[in-house]
Amino acid sequence: MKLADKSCALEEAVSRIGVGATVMLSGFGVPGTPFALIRELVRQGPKNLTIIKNDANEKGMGVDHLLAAGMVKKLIVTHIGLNARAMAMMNAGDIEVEFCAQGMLAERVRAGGAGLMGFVTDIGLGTELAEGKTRVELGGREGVLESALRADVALIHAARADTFGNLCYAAAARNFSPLMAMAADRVVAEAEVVVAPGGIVPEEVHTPGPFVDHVVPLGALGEEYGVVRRA
Amino acid sequence: MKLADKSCALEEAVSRIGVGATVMLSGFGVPGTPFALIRELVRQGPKNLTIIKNDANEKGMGVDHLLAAGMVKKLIVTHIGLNARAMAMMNAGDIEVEFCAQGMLAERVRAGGAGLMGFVTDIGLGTELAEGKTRVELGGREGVLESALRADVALIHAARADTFGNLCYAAAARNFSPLMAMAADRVVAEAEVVVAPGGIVPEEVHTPGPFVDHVVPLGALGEEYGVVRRA
Amino acid sequence: MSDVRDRMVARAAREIARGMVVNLGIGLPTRVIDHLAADFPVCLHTENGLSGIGPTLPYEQADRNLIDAGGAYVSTIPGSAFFDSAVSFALVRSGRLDLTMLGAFEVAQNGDLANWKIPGKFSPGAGGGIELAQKARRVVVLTTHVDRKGNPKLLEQCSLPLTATACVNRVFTDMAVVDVAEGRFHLREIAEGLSVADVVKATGAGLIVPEGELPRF
Amino acid sequence: MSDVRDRMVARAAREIARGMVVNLGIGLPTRVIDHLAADFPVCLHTENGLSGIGPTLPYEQADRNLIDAGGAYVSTIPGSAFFDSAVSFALVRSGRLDLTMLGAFEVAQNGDLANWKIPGKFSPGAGGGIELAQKARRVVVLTTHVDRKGNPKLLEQCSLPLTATACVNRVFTDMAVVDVAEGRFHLREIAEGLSVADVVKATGAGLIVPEGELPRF
Repeated sequence: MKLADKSCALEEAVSRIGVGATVMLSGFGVPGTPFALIRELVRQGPKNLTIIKNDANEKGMGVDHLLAAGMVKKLIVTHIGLNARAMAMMNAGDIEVEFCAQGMLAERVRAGGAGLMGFVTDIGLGTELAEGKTRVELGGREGVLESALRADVALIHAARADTFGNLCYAAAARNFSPLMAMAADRVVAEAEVVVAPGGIVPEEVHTPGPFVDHVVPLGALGEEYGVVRRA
Repeated sequence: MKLADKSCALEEAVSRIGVGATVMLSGFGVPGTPFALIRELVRQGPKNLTIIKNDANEKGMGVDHLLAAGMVKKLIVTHIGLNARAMAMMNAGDIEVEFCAQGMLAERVRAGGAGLMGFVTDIGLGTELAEGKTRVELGGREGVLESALRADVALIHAARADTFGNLCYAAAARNFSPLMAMAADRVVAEAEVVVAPGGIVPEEVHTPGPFVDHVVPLGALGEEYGVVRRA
Repeated sequence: MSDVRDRMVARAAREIARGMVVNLGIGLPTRVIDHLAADFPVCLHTENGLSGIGPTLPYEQADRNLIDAGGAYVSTIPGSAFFDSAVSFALVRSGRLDLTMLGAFEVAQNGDLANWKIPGKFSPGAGGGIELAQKARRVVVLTTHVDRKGNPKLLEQCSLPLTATACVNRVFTDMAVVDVAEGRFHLREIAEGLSVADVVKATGAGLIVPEGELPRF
Repeated sequence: MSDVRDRMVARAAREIARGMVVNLGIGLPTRVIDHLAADFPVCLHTENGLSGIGPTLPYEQADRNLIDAGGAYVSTIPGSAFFDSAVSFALVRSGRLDLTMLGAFEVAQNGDLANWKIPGKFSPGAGGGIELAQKARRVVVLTTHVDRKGNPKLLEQCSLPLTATACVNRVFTDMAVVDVAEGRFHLREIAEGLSVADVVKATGAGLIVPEGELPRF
């Protein structure tokens, strides 16, 4: 046996994202955001997207390009405070925004990736986050039902990949990547370095290859991937 | 800042497991089973234990010692077919056995470790595994409620640990370890190799140190850890 | 292994398409590995936490930490990955497992499968079989056509506790290849030396037999 | 940072006991790091996926992939570990976080905390604050005693949407250290140069003042 080669060109990997698709984007701030895949998505331009991501990035970066291009119908996020455009579009009613507690977003995505329908938690009880959610009693305690999230496509940034799709993430760039890489019908990973199978030690794989459909090798990294100097 | 030293002697690490405790044991067959910790538990001898483990090991190994010593009240497992004593004690009513589908046991333990109350799944619908479980409708589909599992103590086998409790598992010995290491009030890890903090690359940690209470260095490995020749 | 079982396993191996992710159950299904070419692109999964299973190893060469779910000592290949049990079943339940091959006590004509429990006689627990049967994209069964007493295993209804409902797509036996579709068994292929009447007689439910000559294996 | 705020942060740092796992929120709480000795055993956690945070780095030395949840470029120390967001909040929710220090818009005398939303004005989303507030074993708040308009932040009841109910154990302000217990605020310590009357006046709820001299910070 050998393992399949899933190497794919940038344009083709992104080409099957249609109008109205639900797209998960990895990343927490800059680390882990698949900037190259997002730029290609902007170039191809499908509208009415539902974007699931921790945050909306900052001005001129990542998700902000999708917002600027008018491609976003809805954001499912935990925090958009660093993107004034997202805040303004939300307040103007140009986009819908669904906020999740950060660990709840992580778990909802993971539940989708784990083939579960949802989970029961006490997080948010007594606050407006629990409003409108189904109450469930379990083991004598009250909780709310949180539903699983899945996407048509997940766009993931990896530090290293092999051509079968085994992925490794660097430092805090891991964040939502292993979760989203399980939770979409089509998973596209851009990788800074792509090696042949065997180039990653099996114990050190963060996302196993069977979850990944396409591996896109990145050339030189664009400016967006660098250190952000806010001062 | 530096990180705490959680090194602990075998006897002390196991000493707080009392009569009637619920104990998680890592391992799937031989790989990952904490044989040294189990032997010490047998030596100390608390009775009426509820054991949560994938399987009951084989004759003369691991869980079988606990069964032979009459220390087990209940097993929560996925499969005990390789342990005739466990089958016989179950059939004789000497122990209670709760069977879970394997992925359901993994998820129930993980839910406990993730501080969730439970989850909703369609696994087992239409079979006796779903009998007696609460039905829940979510997103127009029917599922059953599975409750989270937690333990008083989890006994874990690691290939490598640092003194802060960061753990790495070898090959297929990983199985339930990272899940159980999150799901107990007290987590004890035995490790084949113990290094100083910094001896494990942060990206390669399988269980982060904050989940672990005690690290027990193993000396030479006993026979139970070796290759089993069944022929 | 008898000649016909070997041919059955070889035939079942052709069920595996290029690039699939496949889980092979304990017993006959595991032997399918021997019929896969070294350069055939397939990713074998075992539920105890490995994708990319390599050849089974003799004890002398075994890694004590590297077993499959049946306890056999296996090896890795370039591109293998290890993961925990939650990730392993996430893969199964979320639709990333293209095919599983399982054993069976009984298969019903609606695709119900019973393969884990004989009440009062054999109740070792289901292990990972429940989720493999319920969630693999395609479920094929490898089994003898009849049990040791000569009773059919392909039935109108299962009498034993179910592993999963309406999950089996195809059955490979030592007598025939039978598809499960629209609530009926459909005979597709037949073992060398047998007649259709032999297969019909050994089957405990109606068997739809197509016109013309059937392929032999 | 003003002198009194610096003393308040230094005082808050003494809240951290040896061996604790601690999450420091954005803003004032993060500055607590500067008051921890290099050999003090503490594990700092950030919810974007790191245990064992090391010193903050200037841009020139920063690793582009190594930020804390507030976006600051941080470093690792021997024994640091990276993990995904699900594991990170598993740690928080399952009781492995001994202490979190958070900012606040409002704290109520029953321990309710509001720190994430001002309807109509500021609704950026809660990030990880909900779970930190609800699930850390001990929640302390670092805040000015009054807001920019001079209105008290310690109140009988919160008027803003809650982050979590009955979660705050202690409040460090630029005027006092106040405990929350049994539904009331308890004055514990007081900033140099202030009188008890100053604190009482700036507090929007009853304040239980113990007999005798109060410790100063």
